[in-house]
Amino acid sequence: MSKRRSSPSKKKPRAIILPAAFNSEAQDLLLTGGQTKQIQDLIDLLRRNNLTELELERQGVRIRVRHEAGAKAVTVSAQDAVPSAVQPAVRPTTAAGSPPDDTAGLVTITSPIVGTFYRSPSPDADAYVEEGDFVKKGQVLCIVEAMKLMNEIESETDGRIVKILAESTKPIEYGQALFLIDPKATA
Amino acid sequence: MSKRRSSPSKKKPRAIILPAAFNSEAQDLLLTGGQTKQIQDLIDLLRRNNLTELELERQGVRIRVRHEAGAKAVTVSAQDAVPSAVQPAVRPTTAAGSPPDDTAGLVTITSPIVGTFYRSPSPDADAYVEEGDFVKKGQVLCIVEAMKLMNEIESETDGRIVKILAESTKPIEYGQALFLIDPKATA
Amino acid sequence: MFKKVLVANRGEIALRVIRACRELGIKTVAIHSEADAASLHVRAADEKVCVGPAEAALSYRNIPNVLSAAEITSVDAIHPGYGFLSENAHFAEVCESIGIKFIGPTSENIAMMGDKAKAREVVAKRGLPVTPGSLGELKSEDDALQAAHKIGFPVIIKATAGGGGRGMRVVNKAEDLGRAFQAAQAEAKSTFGNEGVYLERYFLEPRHIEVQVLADHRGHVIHLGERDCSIQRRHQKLVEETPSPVIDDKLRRDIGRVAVEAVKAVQYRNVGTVEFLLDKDRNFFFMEVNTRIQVEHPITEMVTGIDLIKEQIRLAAGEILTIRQQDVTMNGHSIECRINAEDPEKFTPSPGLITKYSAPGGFGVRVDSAMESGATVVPHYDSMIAKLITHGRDRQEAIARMRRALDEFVIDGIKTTIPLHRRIFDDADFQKGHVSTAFLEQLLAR
Amino acid sequence: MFKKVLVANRGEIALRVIRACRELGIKTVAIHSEADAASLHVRAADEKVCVGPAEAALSYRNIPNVLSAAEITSVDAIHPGYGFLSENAHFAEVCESIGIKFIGPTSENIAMMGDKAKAREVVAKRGLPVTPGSLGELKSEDDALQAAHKIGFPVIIKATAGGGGRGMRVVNKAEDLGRAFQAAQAEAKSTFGNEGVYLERYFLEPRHIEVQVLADHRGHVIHLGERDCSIQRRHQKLVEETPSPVIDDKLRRDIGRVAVEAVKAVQYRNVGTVEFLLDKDRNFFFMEVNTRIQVEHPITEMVTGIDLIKEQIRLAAGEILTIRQQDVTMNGHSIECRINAEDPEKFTPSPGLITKYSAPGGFGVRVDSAMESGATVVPHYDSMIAKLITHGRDRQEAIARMRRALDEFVIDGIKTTIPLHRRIFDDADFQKGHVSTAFLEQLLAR
Repeated sequence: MSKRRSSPSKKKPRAIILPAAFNSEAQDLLLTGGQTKQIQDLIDLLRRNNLTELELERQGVRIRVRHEAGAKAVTVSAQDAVPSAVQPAVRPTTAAGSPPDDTAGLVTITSPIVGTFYRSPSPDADAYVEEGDFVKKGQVLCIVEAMKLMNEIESETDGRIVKILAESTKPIEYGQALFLIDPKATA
Repeated sequence: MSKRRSSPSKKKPRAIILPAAFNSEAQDLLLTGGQTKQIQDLIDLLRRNNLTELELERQGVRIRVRHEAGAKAVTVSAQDAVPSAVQPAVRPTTAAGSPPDDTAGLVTITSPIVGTFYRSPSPDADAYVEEGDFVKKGQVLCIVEAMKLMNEIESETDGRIVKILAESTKPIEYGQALFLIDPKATA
Repeated sequence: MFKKVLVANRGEIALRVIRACRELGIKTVAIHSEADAASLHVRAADEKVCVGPAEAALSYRNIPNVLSAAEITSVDAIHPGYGFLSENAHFAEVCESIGIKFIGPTSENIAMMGDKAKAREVVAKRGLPVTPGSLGELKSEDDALQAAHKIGFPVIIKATAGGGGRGMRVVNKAEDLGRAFQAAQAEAKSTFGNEGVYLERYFLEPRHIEVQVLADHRGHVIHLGERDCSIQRRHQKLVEETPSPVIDDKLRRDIGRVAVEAVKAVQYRNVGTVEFLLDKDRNFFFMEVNTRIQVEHPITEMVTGIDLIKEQIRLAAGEILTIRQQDVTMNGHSIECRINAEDPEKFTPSPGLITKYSAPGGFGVRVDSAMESGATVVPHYDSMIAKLITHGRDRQEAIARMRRALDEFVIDGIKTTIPLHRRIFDDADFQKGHVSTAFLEQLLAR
Repeated sequence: MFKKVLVANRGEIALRVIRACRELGIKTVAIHSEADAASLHVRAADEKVCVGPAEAALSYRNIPNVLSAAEITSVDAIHPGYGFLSENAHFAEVCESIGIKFIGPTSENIAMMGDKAKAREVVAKRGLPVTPGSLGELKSEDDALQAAHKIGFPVIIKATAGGGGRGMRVVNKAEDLGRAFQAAQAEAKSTFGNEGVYLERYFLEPRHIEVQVLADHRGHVIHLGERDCSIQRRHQKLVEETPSPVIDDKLRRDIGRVAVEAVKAVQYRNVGTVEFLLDKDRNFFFMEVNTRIQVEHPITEMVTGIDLIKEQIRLAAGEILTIRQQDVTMNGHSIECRINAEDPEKFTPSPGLITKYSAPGGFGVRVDSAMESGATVVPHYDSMIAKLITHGRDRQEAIARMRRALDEFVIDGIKTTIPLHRRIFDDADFQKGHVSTAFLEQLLAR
């Protein structure tokens, strides 16, 4: 018997049922490479954020990624047909176990360094900002201590503090989300 | 940082943009090479991420890839609105390197032992059967030599020899296909 | 040296033999059942032949088909691995008769050592220590009673053709002996087709110690030290290590010398293993000789640097031993865990698709396995799917390495005994080396 | 001993260090860039901290972020691996100043050995053989001409801060020296920010031999034999082996003694490597000291049984050397192949998704890699993705094992240097051990 010789199979042939409406218009790809990558991104997001489910819907296209203990499911669907009045519900993906779902149009302030997060300049002092406060671009929001140095983190925008995402005195990573700011809010 | 602590994302929220023209005119039955590749991509995604299920739905076309311990299922189905004249093309997969595609309704005679295949009782003698011959159930079709013994292989059915699949004097494996017989053929 | 070898086995040991052949520049033929057509051992070989359906009796144990496969592929020799045809004297004899070398001992060696009572007798006659008990087969209940009284209760009745715990009966007092004798005979007959039984003293919490031996055709014999295989569940080894934590250089020399003399007594050839019981006072007693390569052979390779499969092949090809006893040194410590596709608590088999397989790596870690992501563990054969072997400068390092390697090992989709191994390696008594063949049952009872 | 160590690296060496820590019972913190968030080294650690974006300068080489990560995770020590911050004297100094132990030599050791001309001078003053050439930095073209005339052409001009082939110029005759001197200075300045250069005799087809040394804080120094790293492409090692096929016991003792004296001369601490040139007459000359763990350290581990990463950690924790020189024995032969994600002919990087990864296993095979099926080789870092190491009783067995292991290794989705390694191991000259640093260029030119 020669190498790589295929072995006989006694099994029933596996039936592969092809769909009726699977057309061959060459340009009509189910998923572009980019989209496959995006689904992978979603799965990565799900995993990194340790979420149970992640769903994205846009112009009749729905992508759902689910993760249960020991099992995972990804659903990508397009209920198309009426893209008209449909609002693209694009959800910004959120960083590490932090901001809530509804972050469309919000600005996330992240840590540019690794260190310890402080909401106030000293233990006795008031916090720089509280949720609901209005802030100006350049206003100090918090301190990140690194290498015994206090680094003031400033707001990148005018707006309202929607959410404070880190806890005072706790360590934070590079890129960790600290504040969600609504830039469209007005005082 | 605690173990498994998720990492922050500093990047702009990745928008997952699926094209508006994510649609198709259903006309053709078969998968294009590109689409087959895409299903493979989906399966790869599933496998790489060790998922249980992955579903893609668009324009009445739904692709669901599921993976359970011990079994694999790939379902590609179309709940299209107009399935009318459309015939699903079912292709039996063929056993490794053995009988040709068109074996529907044919009987395959396989070797019950490992040995050397001979089409005739001796080098000078005529072959037991030729392609196109009609044979009776129990008729000797060939010899398989094993352990210096000549084992006669008999036909399991009445019918016509459609194809002889092994070459005389060559080694054969257990289960290797030797003859294809059409049992419905009549002399 | 052989040009082409047929490997009459499957799974990790088939792959192990194929690897050794490749390194020796020998071509290989894999055989497989229909259930194993996609197995790694099949892809790793140069040629392959399907020899039957899934059932081992019709494929891997199917002597006509295996020998036909050897003939049509024109091999010089057959390596039987362990299990299947490896201790079948008839198979070895047929191989010899048709001019295909059986890589193992002679058919006479296999036949004699397959009769456990006979083997005891031969070894005892040489003046070597065997477990106290009857010599040769017991003819009657009276015979049994006489032998038992001589050595004292408790005793264990064993089948002469036995193995794997079948046909065994422990007897604590004289009045139970008659019934146990008959039951053991009946079980021996139904299991092995041979009602012969013998009896030995039954030791409480002994250690299982075995010695690896190599013998060439000139009768030169060496040993490669011992393996401690005391971690067993129902006579099935789960963890093996070398050197044994309780054997010092002097005892190693003594037990090694007895092992060498025992196999010399029967003109043993090729590679073999002499099994001993070691009691609490470190007295050792000959039990039997295994005439095949053992599952746990890698730990001996790790500490001696000697490739046992290559030695088997070289010896079978008629080469003489180039390693002298004084050249054999044991470096460091090695442990093996047998990873089985079983529920780690209930021990029920867990066949199925391996959805993800990722073996540990790095310094001092060896994995012998034919598994991979996407492979299927079929229900027809032994449940062992991988051997995880570690080596360290000392026992402590080998254990630390095993613990981190067990943590790294990913086998998804089926259940395995990895969690049980973690439990064993976390155990304080195990870490101290305080174990016996009763250890695992005691651990599981906790 | 340390309770928690931060591993300031990525990929296989980060995983290697994490494995050693686990075996020593030490907790680990992985750092990673955003590009490596899903990497195996990150998952293998007990904790992890993202320290910046993909670019190494902003993450793995970002001293403030790395030290902040160490502070917020309260580690006792940092292991720098190789590359990145491992030979950064400033980083080692800052670690020392804030009370975090740098697992490596002292910052003074790093600084002194980082100045190649200075290192040569110190060693030469001890009366040890250095490559003939200038001592200390060359001040002018005249200086260079004088030194070159003294030793004879051809000569090679090297950057004092150099490495990796940058800032080097080979000069065959006096009239070319001036221009080469200026070009080397300019390149040294632009590459290393330091225009210092020196010159040495240029050897044709030498061997690259290096000696592994270990030193404790009491000044006790031992060596673990040599590594032959002659298979290089553009000063990048591709294959390393130990022992060297051309070094006998006497030469090993001699070169080992010089290596030990060289590092003793600078009060060297922890683990280091002394690099030598070996000419065709087997004269050896000191070149430099590498103050980090080397990529190729596993082959020394395989033959000595000594875990070099654990020794680094123990020595950094203040333990003294328990291994004496006479305890060091070299068992068998070991070879390493560096598997790079590169086109095996054009050497262009080949980053991308690894669709299937299956590493070889079995006796005598070790794989150090952080790759797996589904992993992505990112383009931001070094292209080395796996180290394949084999061990055998002798060189021939180690080579045979490497050939079968290369055949077993499956890395799909990207290109790797595995086919090039096959070519090297199939080469008759390589098999005979007839190689020099020119071997690979000659093989590629065929």
